Amino acid sequence: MSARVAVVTFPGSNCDADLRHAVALFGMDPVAVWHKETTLPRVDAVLLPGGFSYGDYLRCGAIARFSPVMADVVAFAGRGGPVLGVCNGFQILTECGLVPGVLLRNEGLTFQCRDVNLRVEGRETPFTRDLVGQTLRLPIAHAEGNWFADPETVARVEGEGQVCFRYLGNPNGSLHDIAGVSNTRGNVVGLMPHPERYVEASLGGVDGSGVFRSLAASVGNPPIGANA
Amino acid sequence: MRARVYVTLKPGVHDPAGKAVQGGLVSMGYEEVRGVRIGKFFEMELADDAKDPKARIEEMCRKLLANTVIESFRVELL
Amino acid sequence: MRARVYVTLKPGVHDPAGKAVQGGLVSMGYEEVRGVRIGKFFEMELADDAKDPKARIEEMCRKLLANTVIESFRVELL
Amino acid sequence: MTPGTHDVITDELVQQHGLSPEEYQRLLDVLGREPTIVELGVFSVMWSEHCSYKSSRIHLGRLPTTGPRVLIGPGENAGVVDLGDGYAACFKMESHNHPSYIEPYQGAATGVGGILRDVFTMGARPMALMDSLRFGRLEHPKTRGLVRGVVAGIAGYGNCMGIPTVAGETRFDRSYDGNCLVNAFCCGIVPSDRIFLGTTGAPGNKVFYVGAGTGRDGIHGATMASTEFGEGSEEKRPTVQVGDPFQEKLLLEACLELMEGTAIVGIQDMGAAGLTSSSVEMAGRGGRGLLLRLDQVPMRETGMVPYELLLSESQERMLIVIEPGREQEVLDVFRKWDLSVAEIGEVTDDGVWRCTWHGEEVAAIPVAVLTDAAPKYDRPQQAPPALPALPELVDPDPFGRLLVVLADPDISDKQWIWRQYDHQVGTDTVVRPGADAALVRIKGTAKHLGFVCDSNGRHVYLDPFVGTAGQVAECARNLACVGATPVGLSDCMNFGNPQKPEIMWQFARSVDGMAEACRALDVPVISGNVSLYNETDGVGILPTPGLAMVGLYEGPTPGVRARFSEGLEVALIGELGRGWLAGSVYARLMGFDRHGAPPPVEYTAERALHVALRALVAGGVVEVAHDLSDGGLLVALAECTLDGVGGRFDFATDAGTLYGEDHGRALIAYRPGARDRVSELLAGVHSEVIGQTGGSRLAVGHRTVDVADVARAWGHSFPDWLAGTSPTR
Ligand SMILES: Nc1ncnc2c1ncn2[C@@H]1O[C@H](COP(=O)(O)OP(=O)(O)O)[C@@H](O)[C@H]1O
Ligand SMILES: [Mg+2]
Repeated sequence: MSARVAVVTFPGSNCDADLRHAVALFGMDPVAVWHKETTLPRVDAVLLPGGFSYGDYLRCGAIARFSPVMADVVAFAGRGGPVLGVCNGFQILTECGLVPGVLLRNEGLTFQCRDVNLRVEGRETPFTRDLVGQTLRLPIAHAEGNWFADPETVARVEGEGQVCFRYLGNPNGSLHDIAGVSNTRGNVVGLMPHPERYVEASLGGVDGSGVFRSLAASVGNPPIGANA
Repeated sequence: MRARVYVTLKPGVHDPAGKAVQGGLVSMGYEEVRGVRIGKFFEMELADDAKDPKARIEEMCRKLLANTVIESFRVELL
Repeated sequence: MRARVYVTLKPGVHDPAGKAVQGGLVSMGYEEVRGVRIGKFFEMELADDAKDPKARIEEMCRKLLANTVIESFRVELL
Repeated sequence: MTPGTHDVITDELVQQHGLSPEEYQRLLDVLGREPTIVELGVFSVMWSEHCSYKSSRIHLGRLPTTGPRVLIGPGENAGVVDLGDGYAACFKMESHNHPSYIEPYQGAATGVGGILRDVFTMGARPMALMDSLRFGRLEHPKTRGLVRGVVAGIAGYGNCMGIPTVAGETRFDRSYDGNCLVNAFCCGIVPSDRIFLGTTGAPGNKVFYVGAGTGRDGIHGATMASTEFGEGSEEKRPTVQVGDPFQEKLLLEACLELMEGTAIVGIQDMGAAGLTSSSVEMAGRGGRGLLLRLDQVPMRETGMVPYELLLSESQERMLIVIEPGREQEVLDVFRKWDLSVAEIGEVTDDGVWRCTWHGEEVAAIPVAVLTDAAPKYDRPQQAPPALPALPELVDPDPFGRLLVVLADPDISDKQWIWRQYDHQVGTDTVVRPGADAALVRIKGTAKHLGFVCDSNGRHVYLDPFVGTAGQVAECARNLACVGATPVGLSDCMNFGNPQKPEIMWQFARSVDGMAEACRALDVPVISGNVSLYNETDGVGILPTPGLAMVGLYEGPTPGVRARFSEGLEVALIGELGRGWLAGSVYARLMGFDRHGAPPPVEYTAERALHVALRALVAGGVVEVAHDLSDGGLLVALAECTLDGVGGRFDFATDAGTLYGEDHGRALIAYRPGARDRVSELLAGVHSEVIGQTGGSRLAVGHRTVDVADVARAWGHSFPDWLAGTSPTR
């Protein structure tokens, strides 16, 4: 039985199909969840995709956070369920307070679509098992990825090992080069780069694979050698 | 010396952001919200001996701070 | 009924856009500009029979219009 | 009675509506009575150059528009070509020049929005965008702001929609100082048996309006003098169209969802001239009449009147015709996506396009009068005086000029632009911006589509026929560099004032050149757009036919690149020493950019080159393929060194050999062990080995340059120029 992984579609999500595609490549069952659902179906993990939920006109992720399904996502996270937010999904997670910090406009003020190098560090999470210590090359595509928090929060996040991904070469002005953080428990992770874009060699890289393999292993999915 | 500059969309110019926020508020249960329009404002810190600040700031608005094709502005010296 | 909401970045929160605007102004010859911070403001149209508007709008601010981690707000009923 | 609907039509009003006295007389003749002011507004847009193609139509007829793959040619919202196995590609390119000059961000953004709608109206899910941009001189005070605004606008819309912008082109010339060009292209994939058309079906069918509400956006300024406007003056000022990509994303998803069912009879986006042209076009294609109850149209502003509703260019709207009884399906889907949806009329059997306003008729015009009876002109043409020949160029050190040529804004790195575009969303982009052509796979198949857009206004100016033919060849060559075979072309004809015989001559010759090259290279023209009157103060732009070509590649993802790695042998396919400098970047830098004739196209050699390149790429025989175009051989070689690997080459270092822009040429590089396969596949094609890759210098004969300097010259000039002042948004 393969694991069931929810990918939530908000109005304006546009990496939802990409995430489902990647989830399926690693042998898990992607389950499309519409934001107006009030309860999540029975799933083993929840992924919040990239995109521009509600146009991202106010603050990225600000309105999506109030989507009906989010209450149950928060509850799922509270029970220790694995939740990953990528790009806009990360922004939504910060707006809900599931992970610390906020994402400000990029220092250079423009949208940046390009590869970055990252170091995986911090505590183990369901998405970074076996990756800690590795360097990954992943694409970013955002205008608001400049992670910020007050000094106490930054100190706590660093102290608790909540920084999961750190840029080697900061593309957006993010404090402490932070590209991704987890909650204190480690089951909720948000990151700006797009692991789902680099899971097939023909698209430019496979360094995103580890994130999906980790997830599969964490939710007890039978191992599968997807396209490495 | 300090100044505030308010930049708003001219009437009739479509404001997708305002509309999205209004929709969000209504769906959160704030049904009394009939319309929202979003503007920007700039808080400026000027050199104490800045000359003719009002006129200079208006010039800055026309040149950079506002897009006068679709936006209007208002300058307030504090 | 109408209201205005002003949302500003809290002191100490970095404002890349404000900094860029300041830099731009200085390079355009407006050397008197020592600092710029950019905020948002919302012009809201409310139903005439809206109840307890001030408190309701403050609630909207805390929930949606401002991110209180980095922003503060001020509500003005017109 | 609606105030103002029965105004007297004065000469002035007619003129303000852009109709000549002769055209107005024609209107009176075909209508058989005076129009109301509302009707005059409708005629003004339907008979406009933009909607009626009155100056260009007779010429466009000469383009080849059919072929074994063509499912839908020009005439619909976008053309469609068959890709086999049930897949089809639907694409089109369109201009948004004037709005982008007035308000660069919104103008460019809504240009992208418009072209996306043209494609998903047909039932296709958009899979790639391209942008072809023209700006004035760098030193012109408006240029920097226009570049910033236009690029941000394209990014703002395309990124939010989640459609990758995979290629484009950006060029500069003084003729665009007062007239930038913004041409946007979109391609989508549609099941070949599920293509939707803008038609009406039978009388009694229902007309639905879906998407965003209508506001006063983009109503033509001149028509504001109409007395129909009763309210405060501030209220009636014409406004810029503001794009809402979020609404459009919802509209896209909702339309595609409804298209999965069988409710839709016809669907048409509202583009230029909004509700008017969309409804008239549908009625025209369906051979029916239409009744629109304008008071039912969802409105975004208060106090709107029929005239405004009909002429508004508010974005993100569609018209849908369904059979009676299917209303609920439409309502359900659009409400699910939180979009406006309203039944606003029905299909009729009398061939008349009617509008009512709270029960009263405010317009009733036979559809044929608006469409077929629109004026068509065979405007006078006159060849301009011959241009001076290119004089002998005196340059003691052509090789030493390389870094200057590389820093030229037409040649230098445009990463600053395409990094602002999400070019990977959708996880199908196999070859990204920065290569000769982009390549995007179709998931679940071995099919890949190649995308390129190219135009060279200078060549076209020197000789519209040859220049345009050359562009067609270059597009096809660029596609061949990624292994793709052309399946169709979309064009966007940006020209000056067609009432000037010389401009009309340029236009006609350009069409003929395109037609000849498309026939010779087997590329049907399946869609396009004409943008005339690109003039400021009587000075026209360089004639700029923007071409966007799509190619198909089937097979495992090709590993070809346009950058050298160590230890490769490099060959030039095509002739080495022709040295065609007229029209080249080099000649322009030497001060002669309006001199001589552009390089000719030799179709037989060109075709053979493309066939060979495709075989070399598809067979995985070459590691590098890069075509020669702007800047010629030396620039092409320099571009191949940008990853830091140089090479030693041996050929003459005269200006013509280094920088000549002859067509029909490309560079390839391969492992020496592949030499035999290469020669096999190049049988019958002229080629010669010109050197080997390796090291950190680019050497030609005994002249050398450090590849780091090459990269710096090429990479820094554009961002450095943009860093001049700070942006507002
Ligand atoms: N406005 C743009 N948008 C996207 N990509 C662009 C743009 N301008 C240039 N590019 C990319 O930069 C590369 C070089 O462009 P260009 O000089 O026109 O190529 P070529 O010389 O092959 O015609 C191409 O890959 C092109 O797609
Ligand atoms: Mg090329």
